[in-house]
Amino acid sequence: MTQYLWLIIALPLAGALFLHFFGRRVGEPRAGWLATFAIGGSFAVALAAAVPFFTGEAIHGEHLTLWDWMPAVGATLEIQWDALSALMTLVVTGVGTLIHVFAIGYMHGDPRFSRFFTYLNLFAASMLVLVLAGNFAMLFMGWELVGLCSFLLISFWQHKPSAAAAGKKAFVVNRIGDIGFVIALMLIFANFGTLSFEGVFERAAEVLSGPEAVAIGLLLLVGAAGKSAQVPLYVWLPDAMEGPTPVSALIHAATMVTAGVYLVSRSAAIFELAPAAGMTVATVGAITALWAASIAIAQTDIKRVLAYSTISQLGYMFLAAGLGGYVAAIFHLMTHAFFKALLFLGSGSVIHGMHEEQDMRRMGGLLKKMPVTAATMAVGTLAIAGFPGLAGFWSKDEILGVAFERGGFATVLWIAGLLTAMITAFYMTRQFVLVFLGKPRWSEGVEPHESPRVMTIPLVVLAALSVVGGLVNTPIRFGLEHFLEPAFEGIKLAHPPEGWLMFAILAGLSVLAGLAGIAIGYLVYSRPQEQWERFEGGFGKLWGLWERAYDVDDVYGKTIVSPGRKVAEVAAFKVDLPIIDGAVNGVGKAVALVGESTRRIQTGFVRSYGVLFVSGLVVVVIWILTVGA
Amino acid sequence: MTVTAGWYMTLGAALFSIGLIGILVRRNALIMFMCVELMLNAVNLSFVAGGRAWGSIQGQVSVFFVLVVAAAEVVVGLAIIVAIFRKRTSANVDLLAELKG
Amino acid sequence: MVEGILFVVLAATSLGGAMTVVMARNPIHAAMGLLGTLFSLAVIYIINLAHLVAAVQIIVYAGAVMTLFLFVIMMIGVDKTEDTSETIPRQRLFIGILGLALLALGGALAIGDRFAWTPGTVRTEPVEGTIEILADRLFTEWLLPFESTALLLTIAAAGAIALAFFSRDGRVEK
Amino acid sequence: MIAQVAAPSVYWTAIGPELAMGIGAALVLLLDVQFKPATKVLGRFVFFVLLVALGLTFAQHLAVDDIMARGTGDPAFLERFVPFSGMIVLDRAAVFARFVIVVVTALGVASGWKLFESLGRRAAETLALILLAATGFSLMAASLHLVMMFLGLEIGSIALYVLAGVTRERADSDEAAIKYFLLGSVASAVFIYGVSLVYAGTGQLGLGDVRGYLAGVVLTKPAVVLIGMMLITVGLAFKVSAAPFHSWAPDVYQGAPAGIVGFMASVAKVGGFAALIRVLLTAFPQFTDDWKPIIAGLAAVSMVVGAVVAVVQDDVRRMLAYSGVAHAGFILTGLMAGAAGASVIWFYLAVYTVQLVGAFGVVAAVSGAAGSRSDISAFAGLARRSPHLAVTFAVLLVGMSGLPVTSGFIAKFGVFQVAWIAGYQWLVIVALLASVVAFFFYLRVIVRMFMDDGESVELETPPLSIRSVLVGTALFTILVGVLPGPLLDLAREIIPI
Amino acid sequence: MLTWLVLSPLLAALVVAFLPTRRRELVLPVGILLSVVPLTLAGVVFYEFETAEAGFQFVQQAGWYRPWGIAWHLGVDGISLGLVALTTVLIPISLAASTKIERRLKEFVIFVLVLEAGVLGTFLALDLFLFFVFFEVILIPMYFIIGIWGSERRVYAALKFFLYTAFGSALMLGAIIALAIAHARQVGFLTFAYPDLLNVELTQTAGRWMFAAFALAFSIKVPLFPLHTWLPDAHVEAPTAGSVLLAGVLLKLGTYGLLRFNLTLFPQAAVDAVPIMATIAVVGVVYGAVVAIVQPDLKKLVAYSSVSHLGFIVLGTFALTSAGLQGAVIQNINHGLTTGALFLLVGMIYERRHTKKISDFGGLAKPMPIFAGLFLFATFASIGLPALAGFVGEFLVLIGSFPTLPVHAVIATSGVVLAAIYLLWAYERVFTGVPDREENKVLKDLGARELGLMAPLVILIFLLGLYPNILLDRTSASTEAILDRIEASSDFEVPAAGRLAGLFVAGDEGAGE
Repeated sequence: MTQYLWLIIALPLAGALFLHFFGRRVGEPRAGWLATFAIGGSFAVALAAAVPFFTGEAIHGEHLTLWDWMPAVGATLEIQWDALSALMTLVVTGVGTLIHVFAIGYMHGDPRFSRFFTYLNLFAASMLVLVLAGNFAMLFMGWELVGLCSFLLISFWQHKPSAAAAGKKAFVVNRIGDIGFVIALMLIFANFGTLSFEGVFERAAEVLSGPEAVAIGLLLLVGAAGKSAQVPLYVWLPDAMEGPTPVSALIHAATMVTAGVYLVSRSAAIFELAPAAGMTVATVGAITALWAASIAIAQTDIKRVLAYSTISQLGYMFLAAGLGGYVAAIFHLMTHAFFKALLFLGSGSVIHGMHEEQDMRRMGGLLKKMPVTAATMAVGTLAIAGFPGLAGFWSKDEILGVAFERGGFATVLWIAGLLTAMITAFYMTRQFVLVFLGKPRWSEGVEPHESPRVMTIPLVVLAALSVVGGLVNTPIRFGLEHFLEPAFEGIKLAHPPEGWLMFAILAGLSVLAGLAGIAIGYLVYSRPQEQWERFEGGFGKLWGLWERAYDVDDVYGKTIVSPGRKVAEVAAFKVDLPIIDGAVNGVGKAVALVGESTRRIQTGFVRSYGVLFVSGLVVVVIWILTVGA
Repeated sequence: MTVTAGWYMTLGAALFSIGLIGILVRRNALIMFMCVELMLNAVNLSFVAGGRAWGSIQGQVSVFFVLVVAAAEVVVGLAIIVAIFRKRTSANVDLLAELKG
Repeated sequence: MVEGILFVVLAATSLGGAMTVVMARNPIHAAMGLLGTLFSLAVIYIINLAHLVAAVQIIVYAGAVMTLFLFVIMMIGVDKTEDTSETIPRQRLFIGILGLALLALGGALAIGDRFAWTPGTVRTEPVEGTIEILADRLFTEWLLPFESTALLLTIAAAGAIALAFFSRDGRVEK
Repeated sequence: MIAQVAAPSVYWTAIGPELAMGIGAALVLLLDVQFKPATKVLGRFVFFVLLVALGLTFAQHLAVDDIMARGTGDPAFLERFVPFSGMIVLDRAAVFARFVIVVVTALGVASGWKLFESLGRRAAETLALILLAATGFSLMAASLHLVMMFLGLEIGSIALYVLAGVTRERADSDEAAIKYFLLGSVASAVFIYGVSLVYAGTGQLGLGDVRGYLAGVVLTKPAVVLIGMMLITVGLAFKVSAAPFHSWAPDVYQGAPAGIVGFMASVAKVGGFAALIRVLLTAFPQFTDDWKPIIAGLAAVSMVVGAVVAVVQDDVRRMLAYSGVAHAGFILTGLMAGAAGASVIWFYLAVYTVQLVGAFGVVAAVSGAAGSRSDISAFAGLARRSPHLAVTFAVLLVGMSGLPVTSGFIAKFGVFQVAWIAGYQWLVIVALLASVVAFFFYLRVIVRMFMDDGESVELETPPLSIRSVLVGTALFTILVGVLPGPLLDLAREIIPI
Repeated sequence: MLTWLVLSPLLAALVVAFLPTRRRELVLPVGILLSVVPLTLAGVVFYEFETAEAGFQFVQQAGWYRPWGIAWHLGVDGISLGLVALTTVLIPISLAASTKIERRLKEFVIFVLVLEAGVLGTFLALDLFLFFVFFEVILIPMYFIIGIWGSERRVYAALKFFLYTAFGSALMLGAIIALAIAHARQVGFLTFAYPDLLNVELTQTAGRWMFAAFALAFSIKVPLFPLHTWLPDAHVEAPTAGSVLLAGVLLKLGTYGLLRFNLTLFPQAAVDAVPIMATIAVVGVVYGAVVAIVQPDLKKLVAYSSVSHLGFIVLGTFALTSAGLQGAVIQNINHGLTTGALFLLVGMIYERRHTKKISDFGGLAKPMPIFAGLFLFATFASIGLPALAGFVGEFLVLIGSFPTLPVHAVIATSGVVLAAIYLLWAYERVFTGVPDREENKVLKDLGARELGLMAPLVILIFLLGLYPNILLDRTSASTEAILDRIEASSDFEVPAAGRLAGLFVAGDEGAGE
């Protein structure tokens, strides 16, 4: 099977290429189906290739070298096929396929329908490059390519200036994170002389000193924070909602943003050597989780709520990964992919049905108009809120368990996580209630309708996954852990506390938190608008701050963007032109000036020429008599 | 007090210098030209004096050639002056300062 | 001793003549000054036994060349006395500096005793410059320079024609 | 009693070209008086004379080979090598100089063709003077005797004074002539005064004799000789228009008739440098350490002044004059290498003079053969009005600027190389920087020709003679730039005696 | 072979020169067709090139003037090979991009072809004299190309370009002479042959001076901060083909010279100069990028981006590691392709709108989707998106510089972010939004000819991005040889991570399979 692994990347890539050149001719909706088959095909291949991992036949990863890329840094184009990458591949292609199907309905009628699927396929291919890479260089290639696709898809509606700006912002902020990543790669290369996973991880313990490992770990964190929208580099993700909703679902919920988590997990061997770096990762994660959750409380845009929720959930994953709970992190990554994709697609369905309306204050009472959407969204909401038995419950619980088990400072993180769980439950419930329950607050002329089958079926499938997805790694059956273990060979994995009692206590606490959040949310928002508005007003200025996302964009604008712009302007118009170029032109002018003044000696009077001549004569004679002889 | 060739050489140098300065002082082309003649005479004196110092006749021979050259220069120079005078009725070289810079 | 007195006298007259050339306001006076210098030098040549040179100096220089000069002076106008005030800015200043520099140079050379330029073999008796000796040199050793003067004279003639050949009405001959 | 004068033996080959040109000049004058032939006929006759002179020069070339091959063992060696009692020398430098002078003269006559036609009856005198000037400077280049050198200098110079003023109808021409004449006479006087001082100091007039004397004694107080040497140098520096003795050049280049300025400038430079090399290297090698810094100073000043002042010139001819000052500096740089520099200097002279004549050919074609003002605006849009003129001028300017693939580059490179070896690195660096400045003014003309549309005055096609000069000089510039071997080899054999 | 490679453009120019003036329409097609000849020859050279060989190949030598030790001496090695190929590729493209030239088309084609000959000669020359000749000769056609066919301030730009670069090379000529003379003094014969001059043992002072002279010449050509100001002017004023060739090829003469001559001729001085050169390079990376952000003119923006990108090349050069040198070599090519593509695209929009000011555009993606797509492609190639050419070079340079120049490398990474900022911001302003000007709404998208121009560049950018080994295989032996030489003749030791002999061999084996 190994020799066919390249197909996983090649299929969506081929789809993208084909659609790029012939998409227009293929037309709607065939282009969409074609793209769906391409990614579906790679899901099938991946599934087939992953069989040995399920059966336990293959424990170690397999390698497929495609060709040499940059031999000087030990970078080849190679596919590493182990449990971790297999799982990631399955998530990416599986969820991806569903989103493709959904998009066929969602993008119906768009003039650039086929182009959209080109990008989607290209994105899938890039993401697969990222997760299948066998070395840091190739990982970085995928890393950047998903950034590109993210840019392309966010600014898909180029005529909207906000979309274009958001795309640029996403790419640039990601790039800032990439500085950290690249510097980390430099350090890795300088220490190991190679960038291949094998070469690095196997020798990490013997090569790296503690501080070096910490440095690399922190730098990787910077990179990961950029891509996975962690504090302080998360600002691009809310804006990324300018893109079409399937994009938000695919890229900004299910797949791309998890790349950071993947990177940290992949580099487990390095973080293993750098507990301080790991703790930093976890702290960043916890802060992000709480921070973003608090912002999500006050958002009115249906997608922005989900965006901040995504950031918050990613924070959970970082929290887990930082503490060594890689399995927990990946587990949450997977379940999150299911329910967040579901929520995004659901919101897409709502937006679609509401004629591109995104403000939740103008929704309400959609339950009857969009029953399927509402039902699946309910499942998603409960899953993310940590309702017992659903996917989110298991994975979140495991993360919190890991944090609790670590103790010490991690206890603070655990409390933060618990708090976040409650807030999450609250704002998700708020969202659900505002959208689907209560009285309609629609704008005039809006006729909500249920979405077509092609959109609802993926919702149903995802809802199903959100229900059962958590069962792969319950404390009863550590399926996922066994599955992933080979990929983390030699790494001490962090676990939740042992024993049923502890599980019951911890789970109970988190369920309590979740239920509390749900209850508050329901109680507040099921009442008439004036009342919940009064509730919101009760928070005073804090609510406004949350609504404006703590004004972080403003602060960044004032502290980084404008001064940066000013520096650039000074450099270009105050330094480059007048000083540097001025000096160059000044030399020319000086020569001309000297020439002008020298030519004045040439007065035109023959007698002054004579004076010059005789002066020269006298000087020469005196010179030879004094200096010469 | 024996007069050596050096005395004459010194006199020649003085005459030459006067001629040289004269060129710079006077603006009448004719007189400038006379100053050139003065300089050439100083040269002749130097040649004769040098020949005396070395007991050589070459210096005196050279004087002839300087003389010839001086004569030829006079002819051409005066022709130029005359030509200019014809047009400008002046031999003032300071008036000829169109070309400059 | 006699030579010494003669030298002083002749030096005075020749330098006086030279100064006249430089200073005289009237071109005629300048020409006379030049003539004085020429005569003085002719006497010096005789003292130095350069007989032929002295003769030629009188005949060619004082005779022919000066005549030519005077002729042109006549043509241009005798009566014009020149305004000797300086018009070129700072010309006098420069000339002054140059003159001083030349004087200083001469003085320095004199003080440094650097006029004694020849090694011990200096003779004080001059060589007699008779016609025979000079002719012998001119037609043997100096043959080529001698013949070359023909070119000079040709140039003088052709040049004079080219420059000063005007038609009657004063217009340029085409 | 009449002393018997022994008739000296004459080695005619040694003065063949001079004879041809001198007699040719006389014949031109005589023919003119006798037959009043058309200018065209006279011109053709001059070409014929120059052709003969060229042939005789070639004969000299063979003769030198023969002399060198036989060596000093040959009983007639002295008589043939330093004929006329050592007044002149028949060495490779002399022959090379004659080649250059004859060729430059021919080019000058061709590019002055329109001028001669406009001069009417004075054309004969003008042509004769051109031949005589060439004769004088070639004698100067060959002379091994200070007075002989002076005579050659004066023959050439006086002829040039006249030529500068030959177009009398224009005021500029007069001004040029009187300035050239007055300053030139002073310079000549300075030169010959220097000769008299050297004579007084050494008792010798022959260059070899001077050296022989200086080599044999130790002078503790050589002031007179040193001053004499310097005065000679200054006189010659004037002729080659090295700063600060250059002030005549711009005015004369501008005022003299365009058709023959190139010739005038070129032959004076050839003669002047030939003499300078001989004086400094043949007569005063003992004082090398004394004159080298001074020559280096002159070279530096010339390069800087020439380049910098040329930048601000608006008249192409003045610009060329100042560039000529800079070129004088470059050539002087070669002198730093002493004897080793002679060959590169000669190479430089050959390529530069050819370029110069060609460039003035273009100026004459654009601003009229007799014209004196050639403002740079007259060249605006030349590329459109007369592409061929523009292209040849561009080639010549690029050649003068010393960019590669032109003869100018090879020449400069050679000069720099020997100067560097000689330890005058600083001078080479000054030269390199000066040549960068020089790029500017050459390019400025090219800019106007190619990048400026200018007035649309149609130029009349220049006559065949000028066209052939332009094509010839431009081709020469490129050809020597690409294949410098033969000319370099020719120049390389020049070793100052 | 190489001789013909150099001469064929000249012959082509000759042919074009003698085309009948009346058949004006023939000039460009004939020129393009003939420019394929050198391309073919270069292709053959590229194909036949022995990959494992470090020395010069296809060497041809003929005396030029023996007493001076100058010779017609050509050869190609891994460092020049790619640049030769790049040159021959860009020439037909830039010719074909010049259909809009109305005036003096024939001269234009001739100048471009002469330029090609000069550039090829510079890359191939193994005789320093010959090298200098070609190096200088290039100025003349480029001067005319900018000065005649440029826009408003063309004369100013052309003169500045010429004088500035000539100034640098003038001092280099001095150093070349000095070097040859030093050789003559030591070995006994005068020669300008590069292989011979490698044997000269220089004193520290002499070596440093000569290094400085060479470095100055090349730094101006590159151009490195703060010697860069001629570049924006030249680019803005030059016609499209001029800009493409200037950025694509001419600037490479500088980086090539640093790599070829500065490192090998003066190894000790080069090692000593690493801090200075690397600092200048990094300052250029950041400074060029920062200044590019606020440029109002598209061409100026790309010009400053060149300053930034070429800083990377110089950084890689002076990192003195395998990866750094390889990165420098390949970044040369990449930059030529990507910036060439950008300039072509700017030229295409300029032909339509006769303006290059960013503020005159907006929303162009609507009327010109293909153009926008290609521009975006070139933008990302320039930003250094992996899988495209730009990435490989930048990545190798950055990773390769770290072992020897950690601080510089870290600072240089910011250039990567800044590149994204200035290029994407420009893209945003030009292409996105709704076209608000009438003339922008009716623009025609690219035609088949223009697509054809871009196609080879796009393909090459992909090829080098995904399979850079096609080039790296051919360069690695030469870059390793440079490092060998530096280690042998200076006190410098390449750190272990910078000198991957093991990996290098492994890569070789991989290629051998």
